[in-house]
Amino acid sequence: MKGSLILKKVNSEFIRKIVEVSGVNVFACYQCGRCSASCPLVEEMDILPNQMVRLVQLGNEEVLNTATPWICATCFSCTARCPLGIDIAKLAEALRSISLRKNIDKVKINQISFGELMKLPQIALVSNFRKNTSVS
Amino acid sequence: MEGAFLESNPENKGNIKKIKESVNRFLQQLLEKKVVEWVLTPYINPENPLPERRIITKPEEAIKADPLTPVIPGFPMSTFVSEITREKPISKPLAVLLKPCEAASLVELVKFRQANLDNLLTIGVDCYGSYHVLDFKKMVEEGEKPFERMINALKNNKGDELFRTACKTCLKPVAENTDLNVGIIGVNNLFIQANTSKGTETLKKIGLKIVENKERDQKIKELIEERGEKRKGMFKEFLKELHGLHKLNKFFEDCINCHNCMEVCPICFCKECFFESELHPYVYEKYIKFTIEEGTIQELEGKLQFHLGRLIHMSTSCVSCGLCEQACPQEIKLFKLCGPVSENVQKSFNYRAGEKLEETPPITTFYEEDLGLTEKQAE
Amino acid sequence: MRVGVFVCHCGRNIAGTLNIEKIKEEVAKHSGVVHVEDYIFMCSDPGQKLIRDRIKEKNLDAVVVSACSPSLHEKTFRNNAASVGLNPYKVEIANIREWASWPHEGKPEEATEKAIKIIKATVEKVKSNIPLEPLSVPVTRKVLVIGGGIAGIQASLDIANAGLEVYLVEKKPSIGGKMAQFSETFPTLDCPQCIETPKMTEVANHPNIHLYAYSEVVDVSGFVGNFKVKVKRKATYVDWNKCTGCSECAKVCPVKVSSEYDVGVSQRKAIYIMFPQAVPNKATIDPEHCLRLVYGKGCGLCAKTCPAGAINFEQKEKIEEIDVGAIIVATGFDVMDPSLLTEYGGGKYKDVISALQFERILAPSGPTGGKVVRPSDGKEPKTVVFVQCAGSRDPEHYMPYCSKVCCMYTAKQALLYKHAVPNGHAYVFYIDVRTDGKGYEEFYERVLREAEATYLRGKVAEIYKEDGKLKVLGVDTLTGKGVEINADLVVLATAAVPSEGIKELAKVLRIQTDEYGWLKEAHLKLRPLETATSGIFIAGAAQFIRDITDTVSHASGAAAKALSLLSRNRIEREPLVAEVNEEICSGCGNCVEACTYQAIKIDPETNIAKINTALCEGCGACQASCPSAAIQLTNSYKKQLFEMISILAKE
Amino acid sequence: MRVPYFPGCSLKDFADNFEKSAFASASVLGVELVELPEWYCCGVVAPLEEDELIRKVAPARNFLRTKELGGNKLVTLCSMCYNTLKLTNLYMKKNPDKLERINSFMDEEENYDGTVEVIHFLELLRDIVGFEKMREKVKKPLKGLKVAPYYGCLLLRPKEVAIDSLEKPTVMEDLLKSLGAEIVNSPLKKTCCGSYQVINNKEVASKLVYKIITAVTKRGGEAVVTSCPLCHYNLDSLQKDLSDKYPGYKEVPVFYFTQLMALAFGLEEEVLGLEKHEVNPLNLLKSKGLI
Repeated sequence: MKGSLILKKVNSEFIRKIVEVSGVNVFACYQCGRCSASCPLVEEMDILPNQMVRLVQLGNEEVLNTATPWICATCFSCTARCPLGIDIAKLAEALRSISLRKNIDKVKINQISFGELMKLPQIALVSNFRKNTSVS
Repeated sequence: MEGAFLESNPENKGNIKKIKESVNRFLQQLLEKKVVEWVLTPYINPENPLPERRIITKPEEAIKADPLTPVIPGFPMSTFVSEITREKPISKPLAVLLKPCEAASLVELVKFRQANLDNLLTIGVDCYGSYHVLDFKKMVEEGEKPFERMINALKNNKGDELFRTACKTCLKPVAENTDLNVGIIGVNNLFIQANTSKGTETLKKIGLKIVENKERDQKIKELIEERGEKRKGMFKEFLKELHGLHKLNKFFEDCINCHNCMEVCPICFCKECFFESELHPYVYEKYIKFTIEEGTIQELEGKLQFHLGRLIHMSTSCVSCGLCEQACPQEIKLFKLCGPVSENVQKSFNYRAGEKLEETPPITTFYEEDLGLTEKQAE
Repeated sequence: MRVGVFVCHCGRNIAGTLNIEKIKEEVAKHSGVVHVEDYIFMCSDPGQKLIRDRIKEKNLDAVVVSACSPSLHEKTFRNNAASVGLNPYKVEIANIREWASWPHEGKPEEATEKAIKIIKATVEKVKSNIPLEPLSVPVTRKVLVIGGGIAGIQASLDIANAGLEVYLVEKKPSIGGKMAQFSETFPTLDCPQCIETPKMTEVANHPNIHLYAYSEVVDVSGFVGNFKVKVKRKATYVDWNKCTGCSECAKVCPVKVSSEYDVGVSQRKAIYIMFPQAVPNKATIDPEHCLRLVYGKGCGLCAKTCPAGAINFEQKEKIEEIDVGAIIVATGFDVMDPSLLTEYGGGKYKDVISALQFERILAPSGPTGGKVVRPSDGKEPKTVVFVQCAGSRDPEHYMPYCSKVCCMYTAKQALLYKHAVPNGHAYVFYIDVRTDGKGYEEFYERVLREAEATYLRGKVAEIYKEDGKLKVLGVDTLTGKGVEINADLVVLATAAVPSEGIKELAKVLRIQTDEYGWLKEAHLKLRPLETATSGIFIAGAAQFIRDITDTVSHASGAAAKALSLLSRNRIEREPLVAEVNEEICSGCGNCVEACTYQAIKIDPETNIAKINTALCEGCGACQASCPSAAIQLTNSYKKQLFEMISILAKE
Repeated sequence: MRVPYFPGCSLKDFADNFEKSAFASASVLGVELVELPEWYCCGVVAPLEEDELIRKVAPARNFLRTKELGGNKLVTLCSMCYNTLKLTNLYMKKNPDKLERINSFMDEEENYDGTVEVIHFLELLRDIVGFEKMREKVKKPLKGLKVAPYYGCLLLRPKEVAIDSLEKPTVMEDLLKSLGAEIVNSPLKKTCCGSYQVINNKEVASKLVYKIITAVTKRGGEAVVTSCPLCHYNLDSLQKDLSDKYPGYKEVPVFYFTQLMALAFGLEEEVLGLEKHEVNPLNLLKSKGLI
C-alpha cells in the first residue's frame, strides 16, 4: 500500500466496530511483529499481519481492502505467539466478517468445477464457505 | 492392629451383660495395678436416668462405670478434660474414656493449648451410634435399655434410625488418637486395641496377651464406607436446603439466641465469646444511634451473624459430634449446617480435625497456595 | 472531642474528580467535627502552616487530613501537629486519592460519596485514638550485607569506611558476582578486572569488614537495631587459613564439572578456585562431585599434592551467630534459563546460548581467551543472530517487564563480536532500542556505525535446525517483510529474573517479594531502598534489574540509609503495637502462629499471650486470628474498626 | 468405559477409515465410543466473532445430546470438530449472558448449562487409558517404522484448547512410541497445511505441504501421522502434483494415528481402509513386515 496516512481525523467509529466484533483490544499491540514472523502464509499476503493490526489501530478502513485477512487460514499461530495475548486470528475474522456482512463474497461457488466439487471433501468446502462467503 | 481380648471364653460371645462387666473389670485392673490413680468415666447413678461423669479412684467403684453408654449427656468428655488440665497438667495419672468424637475434639483442644495430655491415659470407646439425651431419657424411663438396643443394632449390622443424625453419618466410629481403644465393632469379645506404645505397655502391665486382629480392621472399614455413602447423600441434600441467605434466615427463624450450641461445642473454648462481648457491634447505643439517625430501625439481633461467625471460627476444627444440635432447645437441626460446611472447609485445606496432633489448624497457618493445591487434587 | 478535617486538592488529583464543596458540607455535619477546611496542596509549607494555625485557633484535639496514601505523608502531618503540641497519634489520614479520586475518575458523584464516607469513618477512628509516645530501643551498630556482588561490595565499603563493622555474607566461594563474569562493560568498554577486582581486594583487606564467603544466612530474629543472625559457613573441606591459592590441587584433581562461573562454557575441577582473581583466593571442594567425599574413601590426590596441607575432608559446616543493627540485601539477579525458551531451541541446540554465556566467550580472560568460537564444534561463527527480549516484555508467556540492560549489552556484544571476527556479520532482532543512561545513546550510535550489524525491528518467532544451520524465522516490520536467517550462533538476551533462593531468604528475613520474586520496596517512588520491615534495606538488582552504574548508586544509597539508622545509640519505634486483654485471652496460640515477626509467645506460667513490643510491627495479623478479640492493635481497636465499618457500610 | 462421541461429517464419509480404525482400537482398550444419537454439524470452523451467536447453537445442541447420554465429556476424533466445539463451549462458559441468548434460540426444554467438557480422543488415550496400558495391548510393534507426528493447528492453538504444550507437544510422540514406532521430529509439525485455503488457492496449500513433507523426508521420516481429516486430505492428495512439479520428490504416506494403533494391535487390515489413501502406503508397510 502506497501513499501517506492522513491522520487529521482517526476513524474511531471504525476501530470501535472492530473491537466490538472481535473483542480484541488492538491498542495493546506494541508492534513487535511476532505475529508476522510466525505466520505460515505471510509470503502470500499483501500486508503483514502486524501491519493489519496497525491499520486498525490507526482507524484506517483501507485494511478492509487488503488481501491479508482472506489469505489467513485461521491457524492461530499469530495468536499463540503474541507476547501480549492479542488474538490476531479473531481480528482477521472480524475484518472478514465486516465485509461479509455487506454481502461481499470472496469465493464464487459456481466457479468451482463440478469435478472439483465432487472430489473435494465437505470439510474443506464448508469451512472455506464459512470463512469466505456470506451464504453460510 | 494389635491389642488384647478381654474374654477368651467363647460362651461369652455377644453376651451384653458380659461386655459391660469386661470393660468395668478392665478399668478396675487399671486402678488395682496402679497403672492410673484416677479414671474419668461416664458413671451410673441409679437415681438419674442419664449417666454422670465421675472421677473414680477406688477399684471397687469401677463396677458402676458405664463408658459404653450410647449417649453424650450434655457436655462432651473433652470439655471436662480441658477444665482439669488447661491451667496445668494433671498431677496424678488419669485414665479418661472418650467416644471417638470426644477424643477428636480433645486433639483439637490440645492444639489450641486448652488441654494437656501429660499424665493422661486416653481410652477411646468404639461408638456405633448414640441417642439424643431426650430419647435416651425417655427410653430409660419407659424401661427400654438403650445400651442393649445399640448392641443389637450392631449385631444385626443395620444401625438404628433413632441414632442422632451426626452418629448415623459418623465416619469415626473408632477413635484414632487414643492410647487404647475399647473395641466392640468387628469383634465378639471385648477387644482392647493399643494404638500407642503407652497403650501396649499398659496392656502388658495388667497382664494381657497382645495379639494381632485384622478382622476388626476390615469390619471398621466396611462400616465407614457405608456411612460415607450415607453422609455424602445427606450432606448434598442439606446444603441444597440451606443454600442462600433467605433459606439460612429461615433455618434460624426459631433461634432464641440462648447460645447453648456454643456452650456444649467441644472446641468453642474462648473465655469470653466475641459475640457476647461488649465489642460486638450490636449493642444498645448502636440501636439508639441508628434509631435517631434513621427514625425507625428493624430488629437487629445478629442471630445469623452469631451462627455464621461461629461457623467461621470452628468449621476448621469441627469434629462432627453434633452436640450443638442436641443442645438446641428449639430443635434447630444445626448439624445440617455445620456438618457439611465443616467437612468441605476442612477438605479444601486438606485438613481433618482431630486426626493428628502434629497437624496445625489451617485457621492460622494456611497459605494461599494451599487452597490451589487442594483444588487441583480435588479435580 | 474537637476534630478538624483538612481536605487536600492535591492539585487536580483529588479536586479534579471530587466535589470538594460537597465534601466539606457533609463532613461538617458529622458529630465531633468542629472545623473543615480545604487547600490546594496540604503537604506544602503553607498547607501545613494552615493546619498548625487551626489547631491552635480552634483548639482542636484531633485532626483528619483527607489527602493521599498515609504511606506518603502521614509522618509529615503527624510531626507537623506535634510541633504545636497535639499528640501525633491524634492525627489520621483519610486516603481520598488512592481510594476515591484515582480509581473512580470517571464517576465524580459516586467518588465524592465514597470520599465522604472515608473521611467520616476516619473521624470516627481518630475520636477514639489514644495519645501515644514513641518506643525507644538501643541499637547494635553493625551491619550485615547479604550478597557479594558489586552492590554488596559497594555497600560494605561505604559503611566500613564510615567506621562501622560490616559482615559481608556471600554464598559462592568468591565475591564479585555477575559483574566479574562480564567481558567488558558498556558504554566505556572497561573490563571488570580493571575496575571491580581492586574493590574486591579492598573488601578482603578492610579492617572493618568480616568477609564470610561460601556462607548463607539461615535465620534472622530480632528487630530493627537488634537483629540476631545465624550464618551457615558451609564446609569448603579446605583450611582457608592454610590455603595459599596456588591451585596445585585443581591441577591434579581428576573430576571435571561444568563451570558455574563460565556458565557451562568451560569446565572446572571438583576442587577449584572460582576464577584467578577470586576473593578470597582459596580453593573449595564441591562435595557433590569430589570422589573422596562422594564415596568416603579413595582419591585424595589434592590432599597429597597440597604443599600447605590445607585439605581437610573431615571439615564440617558451622553455624555462627552475629548481632547487627541493620541488614542490606544485595542478592542481585539471575538470567532466565535459555532451555525454558523451547520455541528458540534453548537447551536443545548447543549453539543457542544465553547472552551471559556469550559474555564468557567474549571475555579476554575467559575460557577461550577472548577468541569467539561456538560451543558445538569450536568453529568461529560467521553469522551471529542476537535475539533481544527473549522472555522479556512477554506477559503472555514469560516475564512482562523489560529487562532493561539487554539493549545495551547486546549492542556491546555486537561490537565486541565485530572486533573479534571482522569478517563476521551480526544480526540483531529488537522491538525497541532503549538507551536510558549517560553516554548510552552515543554508544549505541557508535555500535551502529562500527559493528556494521543489521538491526532488524521484529520479534523472532521460532528457531530450528535445518541443514546444519540454525534457521531463525523473524520479521522486519520496517520493510514489512518476513526474514529467514541461517545462523551459526544464536545469542538470546534472556530475561533477567530474581536470583535463585531469594524467596526462601525473603522468608527468613520476613521481607516481601513481588509476584516475580524481586524484593519489594517500601514505596516504589519514595522509599526504593527500604523494605517494609524496618532496618532491612535493598541494594542493587535484588530489587529490580539494573545496570552497574545504577547498582552502585543504589548500593551507596542503601549504605547511607543503614548509616543514618545507626548514627545514634538508640532508635525510636512506632508505638502502634498489639495489646493483650489478659482477662479474655485463653492462650490458644492462634496469634503466635499468625505473627510473622515472632513477637508473640504464650507465657507458660499464666497461659496467656505476651507481646514483645520491640518485635511487633503492628501489622494486625494477630487481631484477625484471635477468636475472642483478646488481642488488639493499639489505635486500631476492634471497636474503632466497627465504628468505621458501620459508616462505610451505611447505604 | 462408555464415552459420548461426536463424529462430524468427514468421519462418516471420506475419512470413515479414521472412525473405523478408532472404533476398533478403542474396543481393544475397553473403550466404547457411543455416538450421539442425533448430532448436528459442529460448524467446521469456530465462529470467532464476539457477536456471532447463531452459529453456536449447533454445538450447544450437541452438548445437550451429550448430557442426555449421561456424560459430561464429549470425545471427538476430528481435530477441526474438536477445536470448533471446544472454543464454542469455552465461549459459552465465559459468557453466561450469551449462553442465555443461545439457549433462547433453541426449543429444547432443557437449557445448556455449560457443564460439558470437550476432549480429543488423544487426550482420552493419554489421560484416562494411559499409554502404558496401550503398550500392553501391542501385538505387532511398529518396529523400524520411522513416523513423523504432524499436529497441524487446531489441537494446539489457541492455547485455551491446546491438548498439549504449544511449542513442544509430545502426546503423539508418546503414543507412537508406545506402539513401537521410531519418532522423527520435524520442526514443521505445528505448521498449517493450508487448511481450507486449498479451495481458493491450491498453489499456496501445495507449497506448505511441500515444506512440511520435505522437512520430514529430510530427517529420514517414512510416514506422517495426523489426527485431522482436512490435514490428511491436503497432505495426502496434494503430494501427487508435487511429484510432477519437483523432480526427485519423495512421496510419503499419511496415516491417522488410529490406523497405526489398529495395525499395532494386530487388528484386521480392512479396518484401516488403506485403499482410501492417495499415496499408497502398502509398500512401506510390507517392507516393514507389518502387513
